[in-house]
Amino acid sequence: MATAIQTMRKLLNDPEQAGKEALAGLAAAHGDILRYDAGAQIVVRADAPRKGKVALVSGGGAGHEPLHGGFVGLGMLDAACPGEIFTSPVPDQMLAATKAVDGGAGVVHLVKNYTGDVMNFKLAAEDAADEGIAVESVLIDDDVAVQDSLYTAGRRGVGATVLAEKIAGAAAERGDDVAAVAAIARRVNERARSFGIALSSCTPPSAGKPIFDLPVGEMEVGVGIHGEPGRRREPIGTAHEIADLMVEAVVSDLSPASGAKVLAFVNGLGGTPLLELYLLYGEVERGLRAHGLEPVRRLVGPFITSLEMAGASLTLLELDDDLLSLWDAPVHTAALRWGA
Amino acid sequence: MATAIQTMRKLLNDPEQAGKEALAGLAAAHGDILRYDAGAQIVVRADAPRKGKVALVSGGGAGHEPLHGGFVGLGMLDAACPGEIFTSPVPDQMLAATKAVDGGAGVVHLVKNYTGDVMNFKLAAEDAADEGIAVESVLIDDDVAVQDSLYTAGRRGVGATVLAEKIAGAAAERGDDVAAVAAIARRVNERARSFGIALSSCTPPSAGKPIFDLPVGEMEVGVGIHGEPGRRREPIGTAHEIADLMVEAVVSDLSPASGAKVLAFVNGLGGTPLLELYLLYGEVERGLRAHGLEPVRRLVGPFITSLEMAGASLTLLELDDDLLSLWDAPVHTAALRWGA
Amino acid sequence: METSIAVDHMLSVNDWMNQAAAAIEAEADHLTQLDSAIGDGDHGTNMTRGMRGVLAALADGDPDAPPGKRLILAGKTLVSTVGGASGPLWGSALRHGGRALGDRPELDGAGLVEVLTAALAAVQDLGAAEPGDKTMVDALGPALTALRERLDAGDPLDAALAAAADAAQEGARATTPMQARKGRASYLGERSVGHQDPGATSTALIVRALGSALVTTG
Amino acid sequence: METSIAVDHMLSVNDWMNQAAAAIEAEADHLTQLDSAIGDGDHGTNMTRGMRGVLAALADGDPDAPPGKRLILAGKTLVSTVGGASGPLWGSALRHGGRALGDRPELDGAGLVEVLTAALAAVQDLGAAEPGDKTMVDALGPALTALRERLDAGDPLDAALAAAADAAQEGARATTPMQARKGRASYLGERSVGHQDPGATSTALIVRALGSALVTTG
Ligand SMILES: Nc1ncnc2c1ncn2[C@@H]1O[C@H](COP(=O)(O)OP(=O)(O)O)[C@@H](O)[C@H]1O
Ligand SMILES: Nc1ncnc2c1ncn2[C@@H]1O[C@H](COP(=O)(O)OP(=O)(O)O)[C@@H](O)[C@H]1O
Ligand SMILES: [Mg+2]
Ligand SMILES: [Mg+2]
Ligand SMILES: [Mg+2]
Ligand SMILES: [Mg+2]
Repeated sequence: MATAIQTMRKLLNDPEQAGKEALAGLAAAHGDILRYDAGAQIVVRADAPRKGKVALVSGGGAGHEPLHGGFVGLGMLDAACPGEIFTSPVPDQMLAATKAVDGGAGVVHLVKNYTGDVMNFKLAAEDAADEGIAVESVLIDDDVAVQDSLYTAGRRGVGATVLAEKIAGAAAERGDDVAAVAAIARRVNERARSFGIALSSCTPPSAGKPIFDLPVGEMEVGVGIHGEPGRRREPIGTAHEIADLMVEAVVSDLSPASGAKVLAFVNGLGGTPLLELYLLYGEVERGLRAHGLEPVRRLVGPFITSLEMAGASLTLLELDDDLLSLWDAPVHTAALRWGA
Repeated sequence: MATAIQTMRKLLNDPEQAGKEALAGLAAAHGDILRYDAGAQIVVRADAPRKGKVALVSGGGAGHEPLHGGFVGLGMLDAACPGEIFTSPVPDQMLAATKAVDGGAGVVHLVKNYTGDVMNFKLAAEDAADEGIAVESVLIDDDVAVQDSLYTAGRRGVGATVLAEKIAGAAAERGDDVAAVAAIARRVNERARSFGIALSSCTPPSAGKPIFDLPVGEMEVGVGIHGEPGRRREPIGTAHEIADLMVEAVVSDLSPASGAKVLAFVNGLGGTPLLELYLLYGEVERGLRAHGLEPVRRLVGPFITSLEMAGASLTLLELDDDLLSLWDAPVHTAALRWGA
Repeated sequence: METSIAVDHMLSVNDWMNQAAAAIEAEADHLTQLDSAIGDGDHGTNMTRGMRGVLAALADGDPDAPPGKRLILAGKTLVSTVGGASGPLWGSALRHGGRALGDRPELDGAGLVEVLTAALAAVQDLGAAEPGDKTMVDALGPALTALRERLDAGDPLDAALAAAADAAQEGARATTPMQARKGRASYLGERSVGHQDPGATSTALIVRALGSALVTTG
Repeated sequence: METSIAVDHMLSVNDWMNQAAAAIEAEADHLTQLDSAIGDGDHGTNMTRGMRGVLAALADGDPDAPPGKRLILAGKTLVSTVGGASGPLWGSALRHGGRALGDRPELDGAGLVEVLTAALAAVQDLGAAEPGDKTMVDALGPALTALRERLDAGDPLDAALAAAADAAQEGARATTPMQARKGRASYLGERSVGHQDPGATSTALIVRALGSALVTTG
């Protein structure tokens, strides 16, 4: 299994330890915001537990940085449980995180809808209940590239995760109770849809080679964030065409009210630089306006990534006054910061 | 010259228009902070000119996003002049920007030391003088990979540019006069050193193919931010080794006071994701401490990039109390935000 | 050490896990390759990490523990070290399999049928996969059926285990033309057709390892 | 339109720029390739953008403007459209070259010597490059020397221009073994050796274009 770093264009020591070493670096760089418990393999807000505040815990495979560790801090997550790269964390981590941040007001687990994440968080919630901690689990499944049906694993959780962490985190900070925080997170998930495309594959450090082959000039349409191939492969389109495809996919599934105020989140998958993300954002805004929607908030950058994959995703969130004011509320994390 | 987008893994429409379209997207996403004057090809702070405040203008080739447009806003730049990709802007842009932001207290030009940038800014400053605007130019040349000598173009301006824009911007915001703002920027440049390595080449959209070939398993040591090959090519090292190389290069050139408080800036070159940058940061912090230095502020992320190049650079700034408090002062730009 | 009271019709949990770990590790790259085609390219790494954890836990564990307890320890270890889908699934499988044995001092063929029955039920309970969904169920199910039928027919344990291993392997192969309806591969829709399921493949290896876990000394 | 008062010993600025633009555009990929080796891979694009701008400006400009004014317009346009190192350098070169002509109605061989002398001085003034630094100076300098010598020797203008073009081309070729001491290529130190300088190469094309700018109708 030992993979030589010479097969990759990556900054690594031992490929197997990449996730853990990155967390140590995150903690070294942001000691004012968070701490990394290497034993329990969790990232916890520096001032946790916050007495009387509902605690928000999320987690999932690594390789999606800054998700989730970069979103630990005031107004967002109380703890993150990072798994191995592209592999859901284990229940022990989630239980440790839950106990570390429980301030007596209950804990909300934000779970991206992947078989592994769902099952591991389920086992952890059972363990937490055994220890007397009430956990509310909220499932995020916003990826419209995946058909939702009783006979599949359901839609994946992607970009809406970032928005739910921010908005539910603000609700917890304002003093909402555990049911209300969970309800807000569910509302974000209900009013958000995402769609992604990839222009390259990506290489998990321990694998040492790309997950799939994608010739230059083609794109994978409908990808998630785990280097999976998408729903179909097509010749690469212009940014204009790609934006139209993304906007059409999310708008037709979400069916927002006409004239709705929306938050548009153009996310980079890791290897696509800001120049291209802003270029795409311009096209997305054009597309949204053509659909009669009004972007009033934007987030542009690599916030939920797939290692160094080239590509982007669009997440659209239909806002109401409460969601908007929670979005605008102060946040102080490694990756998102305003008002604090 | 027309390059087909099918030869690249990029989100583009017309490759020749990529820089301009990205600026339009930046402005669409951040209309509260800045506006983009497509005619003059400049990015200007939304509330410019600020009467009585020294104005800070920078610029350079595009392809380094978020530099410079992403640093326009409160506490940082008043205007940015983006050139074509990897090509210095023209004097007309710098003159237009200078006039647009001049609040009567003088204008400081922050110029990265490249032949093209220096000459174009020089012509612009002459034009501004003709129009009665006093311009102070500050040259940034922090890249220790390049030998400084009377017989070369001198060292390149790289990571220190970001720090100088932040810190001089804060000085301008606090009311320093034009000489003082320029002096602060020069102090940042004097107390900062950088060193970069690349794990891949990068592809300018209008060229359609990588600038150089770099086999997997090798790295270019001592690269700048224009996809230039570095000073030498070596087998790729571990993150530990690369951090040591970078730390050694900057520390030996800077010769900071023993026990000095430093700001460590681990910068991504565009295609390297945060996971690796944080992993590298951990190694850099170890290396700095081994040199008896005390990192008290950090910046980790892709802030001055070379398109989608994989790789990273380290910039080290020796802090004093004034530089530290100016670093901590409020900033509100697309790419850096705190305290506001 | 487990005490074995007869030749060739008892199984050692430790030997099973040792052989399974060796087989998984030898095939790890292949498993990861299968997972790269229709998943996220970590199945070989996941299972290797888990099986190493299991061996370490068994080595550290109570040397006098009965087979059921050993299986529970192995299952817990998988849950705690693997993550992903395969961790909770195989972890729960072994935990429930172990619980089915209770404190029985030995694991014989009949006991193994109980173990695998409980394991399959646990996998389906947690993952809700039906046969034909292109998951580990498509290897584990046929293995259990074959084992039960051969033992019911009076075949010796080693032959029954060989049949179970063949059935698991055949079941894994039969996942190739299936369209995935569970797990990551389901995201691919029709594109999942034509690839063998990694979890079914590793399951076949684990079942095959039972054949080397027969206690041949008394 | 420029008025030409004699055959074959006057030059048209517009024809020069037209021919130079065509040559640059035809060689753009090659120039970019040279710049990729020791620079940042934009020289072909830069010069193409600039020369297109020059043609557009001349087409829009005063049809009765004398050569000096046309050169100033071309130079200003290069400064305003190219950026990079080559924009201000070639822009200043043509601006200063044009100023040297003043309002003279024609551009003849002697005038061209003055133009190129002023141009070279402007380039060296702004860029501080010496011969041998591996820059456009290594093409422009030899071109000027050859032109001056041939005209002084009484050669006809067309022959002198051919000699200048050959000297520029030879000068560009001679940059290959040099180590760059100015511009981006200097960052490479010894690694800049073995590559031909892109700016010297485009300069040779621009000098060569003079040969097609002889006004042959009166
Ligand atoms: N719901 C499920 N029920 C049974 N087995 C499943 C289910 N989901 C996934 N699997 C099995 O898990 C395997 C993938 O495991 P692994 O790659 O380790 O986890 P992940 O998919 O989280 O990366 C699949 O090949 C499949 O056999
Ligand atoms: N200081 C200088 N003096 C003269 N010519 C120079 C100088 N610096 C660079 N050049 C010329 O400019 C050319 C590069 O131009 P170009 O690629 O368009 O600009 P940039 O280097 O800014 O990308 C070099 O090949 C060289 O001939
Ligand atoms: Mg996985
Ligand atoms: Mg350039
Ligand atoms: Mg997997
Ligand atoms: Mg160049």
